[in-house]
Amino acid sequence: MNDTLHSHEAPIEHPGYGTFIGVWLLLLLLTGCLVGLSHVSQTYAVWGLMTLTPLKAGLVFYYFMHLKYEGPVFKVVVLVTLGTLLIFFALLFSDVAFR
Amino acid sequence: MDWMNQAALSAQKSDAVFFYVFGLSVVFLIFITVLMIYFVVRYSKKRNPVASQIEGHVGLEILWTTIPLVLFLSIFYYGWTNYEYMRQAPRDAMAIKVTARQWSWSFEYPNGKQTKVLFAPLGKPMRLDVRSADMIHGFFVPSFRLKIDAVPARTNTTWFQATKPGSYDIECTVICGVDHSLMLSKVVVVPEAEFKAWYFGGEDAPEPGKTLRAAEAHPDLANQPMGLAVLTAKGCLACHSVDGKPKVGPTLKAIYGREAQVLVAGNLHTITVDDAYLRRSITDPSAQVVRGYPPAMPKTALTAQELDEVVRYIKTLD
Amino acid sequence: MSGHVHRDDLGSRLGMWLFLVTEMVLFGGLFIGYSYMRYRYPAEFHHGGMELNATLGVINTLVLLTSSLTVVLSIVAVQRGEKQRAMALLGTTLGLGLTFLVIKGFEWSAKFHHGLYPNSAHLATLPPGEQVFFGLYFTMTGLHGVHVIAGLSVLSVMLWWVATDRIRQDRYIHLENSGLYWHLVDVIWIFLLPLFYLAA
Amino acid sequence: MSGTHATTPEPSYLVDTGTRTGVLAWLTTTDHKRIGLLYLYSMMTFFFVGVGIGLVMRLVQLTTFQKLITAQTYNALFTVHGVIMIFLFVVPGLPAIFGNFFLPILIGAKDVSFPRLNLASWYFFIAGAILAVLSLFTGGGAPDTGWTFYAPFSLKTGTNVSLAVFAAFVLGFSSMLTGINFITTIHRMRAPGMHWFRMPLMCWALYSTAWIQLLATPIVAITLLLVILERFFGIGIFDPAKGGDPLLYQHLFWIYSHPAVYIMILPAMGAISEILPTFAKRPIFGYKAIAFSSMSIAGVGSLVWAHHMFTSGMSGMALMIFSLLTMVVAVPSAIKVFNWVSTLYKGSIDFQPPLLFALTFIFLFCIGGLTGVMQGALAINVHIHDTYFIVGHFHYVMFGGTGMALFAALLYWFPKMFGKMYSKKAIYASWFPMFIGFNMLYFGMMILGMMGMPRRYYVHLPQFHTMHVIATVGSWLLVLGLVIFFATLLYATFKGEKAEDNPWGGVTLEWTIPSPPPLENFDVIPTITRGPYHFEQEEHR
Ligand code: HEA
Ligand code: HEA
Ligand code: HEC
Ligand code: CUA
Ligand SMILES: [Cu+2]
Repeated sequence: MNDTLHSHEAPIEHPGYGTFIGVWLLLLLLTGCLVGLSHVSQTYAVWGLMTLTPLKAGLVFYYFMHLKYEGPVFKVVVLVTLGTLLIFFALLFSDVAFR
Repeated sequence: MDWMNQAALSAQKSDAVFFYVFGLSVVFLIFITVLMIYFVVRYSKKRNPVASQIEGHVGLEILWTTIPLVLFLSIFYYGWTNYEYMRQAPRDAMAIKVTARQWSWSFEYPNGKQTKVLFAPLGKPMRLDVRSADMIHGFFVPSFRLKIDAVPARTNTTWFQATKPGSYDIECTVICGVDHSLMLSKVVVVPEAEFKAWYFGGEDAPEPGKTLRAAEAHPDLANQPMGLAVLTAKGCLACHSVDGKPKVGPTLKAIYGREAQVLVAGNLHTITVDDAYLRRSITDPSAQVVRGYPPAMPKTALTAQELDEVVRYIKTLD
Repeated sequence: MSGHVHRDDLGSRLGMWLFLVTEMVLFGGLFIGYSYMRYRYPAEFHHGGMELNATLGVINTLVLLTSSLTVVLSIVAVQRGEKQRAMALLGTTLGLGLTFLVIKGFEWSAKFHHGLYPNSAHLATLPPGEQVFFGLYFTMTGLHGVHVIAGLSVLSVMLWWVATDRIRQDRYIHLENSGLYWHLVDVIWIFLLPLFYLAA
Repeated sequence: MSGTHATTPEPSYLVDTGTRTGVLAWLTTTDHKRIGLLYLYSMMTFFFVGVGIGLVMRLVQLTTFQKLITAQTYNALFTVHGVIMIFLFVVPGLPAIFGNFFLPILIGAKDVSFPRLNLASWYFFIAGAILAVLSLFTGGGAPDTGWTFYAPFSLKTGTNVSLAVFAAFVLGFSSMLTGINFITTIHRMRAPGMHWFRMPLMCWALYSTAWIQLLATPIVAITLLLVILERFFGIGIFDPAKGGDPLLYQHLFWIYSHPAVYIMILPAMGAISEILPTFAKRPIFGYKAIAFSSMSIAGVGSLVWAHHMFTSGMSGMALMIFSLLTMVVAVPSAIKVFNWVSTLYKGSIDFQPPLLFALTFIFLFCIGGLTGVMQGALAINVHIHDTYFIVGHFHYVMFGGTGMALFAALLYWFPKMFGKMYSKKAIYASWFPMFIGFNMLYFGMMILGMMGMPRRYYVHLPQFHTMHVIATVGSWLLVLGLVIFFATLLYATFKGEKAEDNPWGGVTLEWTIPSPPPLENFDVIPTITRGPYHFEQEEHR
């Protein structure tokens, strides 16, 4: 009773070549933006880092790594992991940032 | 017992929280233990052959989630507020630079005086700026319930205000190498007048608290040869061994009568270790520096009698 | 014993994702360390970043992104039974992965040339924060490089299996899992690029 | 639970049926039950080495100044003792032995999801153990930093820290692989009808443990890797001379090592939650509360690590936050304790050795946990940090907790695992010296800590001598009990009476199959129709 997963093993709708090439182009574009921003100013570079980089990573996760096509458990696993890292980070900074 | 000795304000703050938590813990531990034993006896197979199939009780779950939570939070709060008090040094505190190194402590006072033992006036706040020259060490005075780590490349600060005259152990609490457990010293708390006499006195002002410290001289040291006792008391053993092991300085074992190469004003000389050489090495360490060692030995004031004992003792080491 | 263990592709993918979780946390630890140090030494990290060759970093990003694409396309190819195309795509991935390593090699050797490597005499003269920057740079790109090598080895095996029909239209879970690994390596690089090369 | 008894009994898993026989058959097995036993035997071996070293340390403390061994040796002893006990004994502990053996059976499966990976974990474990042993004799000799490997001392000492740390790295790998395996198994291999809330609580405990293994272990892996890089290449991240920060090391180390203490205790709590209902003959009190508290210990337990660093010079903000969170994490443990005690209420208690040890666990764990709370209070922590009080605390939780639960679990499942029964009288006889010795030894240590005796001290000041002697005598009693205990079990494996399939009247799935279980566990995968602790049929109302 694997109630939390798609228990059926039938192949799911597989995306074709086009989707992935589109995502790839988007990734190249975002990389371009990131480089561009880093040339404008330090603040823009940091903002680019904080927004575009996770976005790129998200695209890879979601499409290339097929997260979009997996059941909820997979998404929860990834979210829990990222959440944990975020909390580690925040708690660590409760020390560093207030010294 | 030493730990009942509350010799500073921080000790009172810490103990207050301790007894609060200890009391709660005893109550809960007894409650749980007695209940377990009672149930096991009362509901034994013989007395209660048929078990009631109880699955749980939501009200009880809520009860024993909230009660411990509230109690734990009170423990946190009490512990935190008392600690905040222990952490914030008053502005008028005298600032002492504490330096930890393998394996000794040194204390520097605002006026530049340096000691191996920390002298403190009774009832006056003292701020400690603790640093380390090498590894992490831990500065710990049990009778003050006071502890702070000495971390290289940073300064950690704590403070105390002694409430009882006496001489209290300082121990190193962070493993820092072979002689971690010998990294000991004392805080000597004396009446303010006595402290001031030393502090404002000249270079040769007598150290305060002599009688205090003599009275509780180390029992193990009493059975040792006088010379060894002096070596221990003066901190020589931090750098020298008497069993042949090299430390910061050369070992003192079997050096008497040996030929040695020393640097005198930068030139290499070969000498034979004799009484005169030993005395000079001790009273004026930088005059002759043993080859291969840094000129790191501090000048330590020894009385003539202590010097005699040390030299006599070194001769017996072979 | 494995006789009675039924085939469970979903379970295998879950297992692989859980393994990737450990990899994410492994690098996550380094990223946390990086932010800690960057917070302490903002100026030094800025300065250290200027010593790095951003152009090479960006080129390498494009190389890796493209290799990620070819892997995912090779899975589509296998799903559609296009064996030749799958092999060509996987071959491209391997080529791109090697290109990445070669470029990385040039970059590292340039740094060594300038005496910018841990424990070097030159580095010791720089301010402490910059020493940490280069320590982190070599550790993180180095560890990433090790992962690239591991990924390439696994993908070579996959290529071999596609060629010998161990990976087929109805049975490609191993290729899928190896692909997941390769994408993760890519994601890590996506983060390394702005942290080191675009930091200046 | 539907009957799964075979009409013609299948050979047990202990009988070689494959092409390989003897030792080779064991070393190449992918059967989860055999792997469980491989862990049991190898961990026992390391455990006895660790115990031996513990005893030597106690002997050293019998004298104040004149010692049998040098200071360097003593420092090596407590380091090796700590490394063995933590990384080779309590961390793999119950999951590796009883998790492997019983998790698939408890959820009605024939094996774990990845049997070959499971065997690989064991080989990683052995490889790590061999490296750890090698580190004692190679390089600069046995490491002398304590099991915490604090920088900068671990970067500077001449002893073979690199290899020891690498050993811990490999062991971490083994632990992660086991975690991956268990999570996948629980998600994918449950028998039909085995909903999440029909799983025995041991499974919940193992599930939450596996998550900690996954999310925390990689952090220590990378930290230890950095120590090695630091020692070989001087990358400078932890080295204050190069701008690095030793406190970063402590943070990273404890981000793993605090959750690791819950890796140690959660499966132990799981085993206790299995034992109590069986001997009380009634369902566990508050099933969901216990299941959720396991998950919340795993969650909140990852957020309290810096309570090991209260005196290190952290910011006041961090001190406050971590002290607060430490208090919060104690709540789910309290919930468990109260539920366990209530499980005895109105039961029909069949007093047997496993129950005795389970109750001992609760008592000793409470002492350990309550002293943990004391340490979490800032004002107290400044005094007792890095003293013998801490040493007392963690022996209470690790040995009084995990260790006693391991005993209890071993007594509980021994008949199932080996198909033999041990002498109950001998077990009772071993309990007395163990219990008395335990408390003399470790309560003594806590008093020492309050008096101000620092840990990791080769010599001690004279005022601590009396308590040290008492503790040492306690350690002898403890070991006396230990010897009787293991001698009894060892004797039983060879000469014990044949055990029944269900000697305790348990109702979870493992008691529905023969003792020892057949190779495939179940002939027919059972279909589950109700919760795990259903004793209704025993009620004759
Ligand atoms: C199995 C391992 C294990 C477990 C389960 C725990 C459990 C806990 N530990 Fe422990 N701990 C260690 C192993 C463990 N610890 C080790 C190995 C070290 C030392 C490492 C080193 O430095 O070498 C250590 C050190 C350590 C420290 C650092 C001390 C220092 O160095 O200064 C602290 C500080 O907060 C701490 C706290 C706690 C707390 C709050 C819990 C809690 O989870 C306990 C919760 C349980 C209870 C509270 C008992 C039951 C509850 C009740 C009966 C409710 C009623 C009670 C009240 C209302 C008061 N531990
Ligand atoms: C589970 C962990 C564990 C266990 C069981 C023990 C067992 C013992 N420990 Fe422990 N000890 C540690 C973990 C453990 N230790 C750690 C982590 C440290 C810190 C190291 C450091 O500072 O870096 C430490 C430090 C430490 C010190 C402090 C050293 C110092 O700071 O100077 C001392 C001092 O005497 C000591 C003594 C002992 C003794 C006498 C025993 C034993 O000999 C007691 C006898 C044991 C038994 C009688 C049996 C127990 C049985 C079981 C647990 C179940 C077995 C079941 C199966 C195998 C199936 N230990
Ligand atoms: C901080 C470390 C340190 C302390 C404390 C110290 N010494 Fe030394 N000592 C050295 C060093 C380094 C040398 C070698 C260089 C030199 O000769 O100055 C040395 C050399 C000596 C020598 C010459 C040894 C030889 O082999 O020729 C003698 C004798 C000696 N010390 C005695 C003492 C005595 C007595 C004390 C205590 C009152 C003492 N030392 C305290 C560091 C120390
Ligand atoms: Cu200095 Cu321990
Ligand atoms: Cu902890």
